[in-house]
Amino acid sequence: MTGVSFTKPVSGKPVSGRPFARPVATRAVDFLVRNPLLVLLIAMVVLVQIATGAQLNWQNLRGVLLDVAIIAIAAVPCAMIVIAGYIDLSVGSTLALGGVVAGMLLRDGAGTPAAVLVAIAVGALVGAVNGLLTAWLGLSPFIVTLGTLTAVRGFAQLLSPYAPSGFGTSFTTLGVGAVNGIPIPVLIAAVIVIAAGVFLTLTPTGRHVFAVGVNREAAFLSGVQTRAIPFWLFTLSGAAAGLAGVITVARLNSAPPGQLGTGFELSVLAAVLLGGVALTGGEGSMFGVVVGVLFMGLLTNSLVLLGVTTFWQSIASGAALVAAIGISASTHRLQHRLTAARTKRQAAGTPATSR
Amino acid sequence: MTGVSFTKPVSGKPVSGRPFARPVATRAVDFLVRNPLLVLLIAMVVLVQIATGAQLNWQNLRGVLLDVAIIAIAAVPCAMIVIAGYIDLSVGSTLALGGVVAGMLLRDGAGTPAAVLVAIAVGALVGAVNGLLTAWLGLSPFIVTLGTLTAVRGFAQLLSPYAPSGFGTSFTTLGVGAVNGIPIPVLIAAVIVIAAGVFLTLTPTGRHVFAVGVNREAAFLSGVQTRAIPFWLFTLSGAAAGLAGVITVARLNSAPPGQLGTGFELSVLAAVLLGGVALTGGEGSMFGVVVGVLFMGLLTNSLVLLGVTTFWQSIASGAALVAAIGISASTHRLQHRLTAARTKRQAAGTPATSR
Amino acid sequence: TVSTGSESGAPAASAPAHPVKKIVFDFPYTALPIYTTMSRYTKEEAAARGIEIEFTNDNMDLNRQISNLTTYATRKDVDAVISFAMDPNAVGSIVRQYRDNGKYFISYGGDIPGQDASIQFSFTKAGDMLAESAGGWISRTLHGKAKVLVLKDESNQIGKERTQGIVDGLKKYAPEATIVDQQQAITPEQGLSMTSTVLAKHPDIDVVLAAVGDAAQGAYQGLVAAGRPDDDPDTYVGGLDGNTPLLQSMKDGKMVRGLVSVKPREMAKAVVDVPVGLGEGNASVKDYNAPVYLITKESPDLDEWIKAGSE
Amino acid sequence: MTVTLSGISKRYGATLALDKVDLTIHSGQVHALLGHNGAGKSTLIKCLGGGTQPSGGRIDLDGTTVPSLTPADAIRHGVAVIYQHLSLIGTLSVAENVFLGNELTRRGLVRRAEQRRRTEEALARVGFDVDPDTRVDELPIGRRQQVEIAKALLRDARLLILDEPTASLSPEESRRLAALVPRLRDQGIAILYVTHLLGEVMRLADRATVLRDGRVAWASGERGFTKDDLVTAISGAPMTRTTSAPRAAGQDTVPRLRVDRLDVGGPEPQSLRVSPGEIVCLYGLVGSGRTRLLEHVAGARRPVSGRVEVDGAAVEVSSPRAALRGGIAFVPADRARQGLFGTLPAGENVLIRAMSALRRGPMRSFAREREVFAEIGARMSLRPLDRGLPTDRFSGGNQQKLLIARWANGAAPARVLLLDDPTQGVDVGARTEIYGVLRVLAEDTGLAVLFATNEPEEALALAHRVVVMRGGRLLGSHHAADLDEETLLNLIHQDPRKAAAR
Ligand SMILES: Nc1ncnc2c1ncn2[C@@H]1O[C@H](COP(=O)(O)OP(=O)(O)OP(=O)(O)O)[C@@H](O)[C@H]1O
Ligand SMILES: Nc1ncnc2c1ncn2[C@@H]1O[C@H](COP(=O)(O)OP(=O)(O)OP(=O)(O)O)[C@@H](O)[C@H]1O
Ligand SMILES: [Mg+2]
Ligand SMILES: [Mg+2]
Repeated sequence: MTGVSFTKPVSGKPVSGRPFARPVATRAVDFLVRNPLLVLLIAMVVLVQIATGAQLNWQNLRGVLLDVAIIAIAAVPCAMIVIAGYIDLSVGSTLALGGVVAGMLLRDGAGTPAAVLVAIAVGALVGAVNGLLTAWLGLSPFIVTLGTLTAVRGFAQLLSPYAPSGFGTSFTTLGVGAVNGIPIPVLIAAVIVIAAGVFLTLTPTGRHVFAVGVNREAAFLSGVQTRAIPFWLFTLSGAAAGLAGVITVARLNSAPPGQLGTGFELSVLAAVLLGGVALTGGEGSMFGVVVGVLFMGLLTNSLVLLGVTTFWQSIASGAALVAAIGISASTHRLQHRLTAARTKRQAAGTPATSR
Repeated sequence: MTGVSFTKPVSGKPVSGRPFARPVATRAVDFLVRNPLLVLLIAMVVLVQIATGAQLNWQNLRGVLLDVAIIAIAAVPCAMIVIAGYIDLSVGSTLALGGVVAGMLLRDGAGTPAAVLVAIAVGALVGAVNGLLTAWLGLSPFIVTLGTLTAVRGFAQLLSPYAPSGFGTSFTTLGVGAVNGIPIPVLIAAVIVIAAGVFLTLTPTGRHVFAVGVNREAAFLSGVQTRAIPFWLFTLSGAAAGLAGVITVARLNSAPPGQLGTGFELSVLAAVLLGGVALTGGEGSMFGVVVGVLFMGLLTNSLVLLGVTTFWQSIASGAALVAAIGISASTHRLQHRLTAARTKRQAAGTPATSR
Repeated sequence: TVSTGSESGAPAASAPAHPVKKIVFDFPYTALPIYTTMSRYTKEEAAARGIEIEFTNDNMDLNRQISNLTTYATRKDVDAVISFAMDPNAVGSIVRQYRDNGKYFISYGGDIPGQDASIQFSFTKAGDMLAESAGGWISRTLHGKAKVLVLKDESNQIGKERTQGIVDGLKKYAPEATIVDQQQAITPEQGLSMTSTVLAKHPDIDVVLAAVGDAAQGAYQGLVAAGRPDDDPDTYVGGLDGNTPLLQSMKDGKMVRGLVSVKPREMAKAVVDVPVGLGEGNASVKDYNAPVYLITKESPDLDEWIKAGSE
Repeated sequence: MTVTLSGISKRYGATLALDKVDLTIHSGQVHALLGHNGAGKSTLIKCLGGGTQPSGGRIDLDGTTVPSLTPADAIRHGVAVIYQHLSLIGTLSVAENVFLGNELTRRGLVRRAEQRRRTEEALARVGFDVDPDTRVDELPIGRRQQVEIAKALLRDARLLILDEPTASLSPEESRRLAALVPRLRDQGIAILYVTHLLGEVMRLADRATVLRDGRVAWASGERGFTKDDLVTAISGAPMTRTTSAPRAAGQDTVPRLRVDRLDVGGPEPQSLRVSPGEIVCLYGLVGSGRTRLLEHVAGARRPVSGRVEVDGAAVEVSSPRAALRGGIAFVPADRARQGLFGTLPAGENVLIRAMSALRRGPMRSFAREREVFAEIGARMSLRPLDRGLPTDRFSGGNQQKLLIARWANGAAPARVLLLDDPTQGVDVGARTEIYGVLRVLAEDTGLAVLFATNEPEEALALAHRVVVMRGGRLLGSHHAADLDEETLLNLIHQDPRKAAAR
């Protein structure tokens, strides 16, 4: 203990969070019950694999992972924004802007690093505007980011009405290259996810993100930077969307301003919320976000592999969203029951008065 | 302090909410300060009218009002859902389904009343499913209604892959007819808005909508029906979207299932939020919603009349959204200051010690 | 070891001919009425030829189109894909995956780098044909002077080409006509709303041309709602693509006077013929050029056009 | 009506909050329910009001036996509850809250004027002064508690349950409530009254039940009971009252906290000083402006003009963060709204600020966090002493302990600690422990403590010096040693112009 030493001796030993060492099997069950979407995901993959034999083939997986990586890169800061009690609807257009800016620079002869950096910077700028308007000026994040969604799309189209295309391999490697067989976008996404996970759980500022989301006023009174934190998260979200745009463009080898990332914001939000991040703020984990993003990516893929026809695909994917969130919620309840039953059993062994 | 009478003896007469009869001018200023969007709306109309001379011509206004009426019909229950602390993203597809169902029935020879009623009922059914999943089962309304948005669109397309079209005048009158010069959809919207306004402000259940939105637990403890209320609001929202679909189809004289109401949900939400309904629940009025809807309708109209080019239209309307919410927020603060200054002046007139 | 990937780069050499049993038709504009028509006709055509056809569900989303194409590239049962690219360069980036997997890649409505074959029809040409029809009508009816509203589509490459075709064509065929406004509109609702608004500023518009026929349907309703008689002899409404209500109005002698479209039956046939031909080693099918038709009230096959969009 | 609870149990995960509790409440009697923080009082009440369902046992309401109730059932049976965690709707007016779920209507429409009138009446009946048209979220917590009381009174209850109704009320308001309770009892209403203040119990209660660890530890018979009975039952041992050693106001030294002509928007700017190691109480009625003063010094509100100094150096109190940088920490009174992060674990609530000081490199040190938490938790007898339990799962009193622990844990060093109603809802035993922690901090680190309280007992038990506040003015400063409860109460009711100048 730092600082003060109390004169009175400390009485009563601290209760540890886990009073009993639990067997591995119990913990595995617990883990799965706590992550129902993961179970659903695994079940889906297994079934689709059995039915089609195609999902786990590397080429297919590689395609899915590339899609998923792009969603994940944008979803990570987006999730943190939602955890902090805000929302960012503008990522689809910011992605387009980032992609178009990179494409234009490359077309005009800029090098890959410069194009990537400027695209990220432009994305960060959009994010900073969102952050300024919402975190500092206190405007409704839904309206503000809906506004930037519209405005930034128009700006990207104005900037380059035609799609820049045909970039050199030094650039397209970013979208389709691989290191030791792992696609580069997937590596980038993995680094971002891990960094964000560490930040959120292991650093004080990461915990402050949660505090701001749960109770902004209490956080403010406790000296937490209730404005700077969401501001930087928005900026980060913009930068990440810009990067996602660069990767998309590198993958497509073309940067059509009106078509890049349309509807992307809703996919990202759906993945984030499916992954257990609560729209009310203060709840969520990077692990959950990854599962959510994978689920979204594999869902579309599964439907295509299963040969579900067009309109049925819409119906099925809408229903799957609802089912996924429903299963998550109901196993939440199951989990409560399990814990209750288990502690009851334990309590039967140790009389209540001993506490 | 607000004319503070904290230490006043108990026997004193109760503190009235309005200690001074305020002059009409003050009240008018107050009204406008309390409704900044209305001021912005009026300013916009005046400026556009001066610049183009075209906005207030009846024909233009009629077109705007028809657009606005359709948004308003869906926005009213949607606003109530947001006030109750939920959200409905599915209205765009429900509109399409309602329109398509009506179109199919008409094509197959059904009469106008039957077509309209069935379309509303089908919409209500979609709403009831949303309500069941969110209000009763407690699933995330964002995900659930995003799911139904996707699924219902697919269902509408599956139901009628071709667009039914060419309905009789008895039906199209619903979209283009007028009573005493006022277009029928506008009349319908007006009735709905007024009914909803009365419901929200003057009936117990209407007040409960607010209570559920602010603090569901507290409302539950006070015996408020915290599940039935949002359930019925969702059902209402579905029915209203179905009706909006019918009117749209009557206007278009065609019911293309893939194109009706695409992106409608975001327009509706933007109008609702601009109108001062808080996404956090518990706050909002029908008057505000009407102003928000009018603002959204007149904004696009203004930009087109002003001859703003396509991409600039996106930029301008995004910026206008942000500006509108910004002005609302800043006058909110202004209002607080005004009130504070006024009460301070009053307090100065009555020395604290005399009480 | 860093690899630069295999999605782009020079197309691989053509695989040896192999029979085509299953084709995928990647038609991304799922919300358009034409999607339904095309899917029906191609299915009928395929069934008649004893092959299977499947459709992607791209939901008008480029990213979705790319993912779906990527997924289909790995499907063993698929022998060929016909892709209507939302962005030809972007779709070009996956052509090679198909060829590496021994599948044929056929582009629809344009050229895609690396394709095995293409089913061509020119969007600029279609726009030009509509402008020609309108221009002729303007000089005949209005002595060359007319106020024109163009409902354009700038959201994608195809739309831009169509719009360009219309605008350039008008300059050519009706040099004295003025385009008073150009507004983005692709759905009937947008067409209606935009036309109403523009009519407030220019109540005397004579001609509305839409890059997307569905928007023209809205424009027609907008004109009628503004009080114009639905058979006004001095008004011309036209658009690209068929749209059943418009075709019906045309037949009924309303002010809908020109529509330009490919024939769904012919296209459906090509969609099946080209891959099957490739599979049989028939190189002559490589460049199928689909004719584009101008439909007017006088067209003898008007009923057939109407039927195509509603059965 | 007579209410009988038989064998009521309630389990929350690992916690058995209620363990086969039997309790009978008779009409025309005031039944006091006591027990340490976390004993299960509020849980029992929630079971009766329908806020939660018991896991076992049954409830007998005048012959109707049910295993559980919903709130609507309870209301129908004439049960009215004032919950410990206030359950008002912030965006509705006072009158609307009072009639929520119970609106007066004519032809389906709410009779607003009538509701307003009756609300005013009900408030006046208890002697509370709240404007029925104000939005509830504009009211300070004490006023909101008054609204809750009015709400329960207007329910035509046959069983009235009050869970620590006076926790945020000053003695004057508590007395008005205390005058009302016997009147209601005499009308034949059954009353269940939860409090930690034994004085109230002795004054009001006909019977008493004491819970300990979810079980009935003691119940009074027909014969009545003494204060000693209660003390022994609650803590298991007799208690002794401690008073602080009187301490000379160190006028000679540089004050730790100096507030100089701070304009907080009241009738006059305010000045105040607290010496190192000194504990000063701000004492006044609800609405006397104590909260406002504390909030300004803590940077929670921006002062118009004036100066705040810590150890002679000016502190920019433009935000809580700035104030904290200057060494000023603040424990607000409204713990749910301004204090706690309900869904976050207790450990993070306590260490939200200390986390940064405890980290190793850029990363949090879980080992050191665990150590600090365990120590302060034990010192404040936090129950359960579980770092990982979400804050909103703790009992009211234990939540309050978590809030104080945020600044009293030694790892988030403050030079000045401001507390607004620091021990609201904390049981007698834990209170003494909190006083001890604060005193040790003051003595060992020279921490200056400035706290507002509603209870004269607390003012005298903890403070070295008492500053009386009334109508937004600081009236005078008195050594705690020179005061007793009587003089203190007289001071706050005195005419300010006659009050001694500072
Ligand atoms: N929702 C919950 N989840 C888990 N534990 C809970 C929950 N609610 C209450 N508890 C636990 O139940 C026990 C009893 O709490 P309760 O609120 O009834 O105590 P109390 O007697 O009212 O205490 P206080 O005097 O502090 O208000 C406590 O240990 C508390 O932590
Ligand atoms: N009865 C009331 N009606 C409306 N507003 C009130 C009322 N009582 C207090 N307020 C407002 O609440 C805010 C806080 O009040 P204040 O600081 O005077 O109360 P307080 O000091 O918390 O009372 P206490 O002395 O119990 O701490 C002030 O801005 C005041 O205007
Ligand atoms: Mg309690
Ligand atoms: Mg106070």
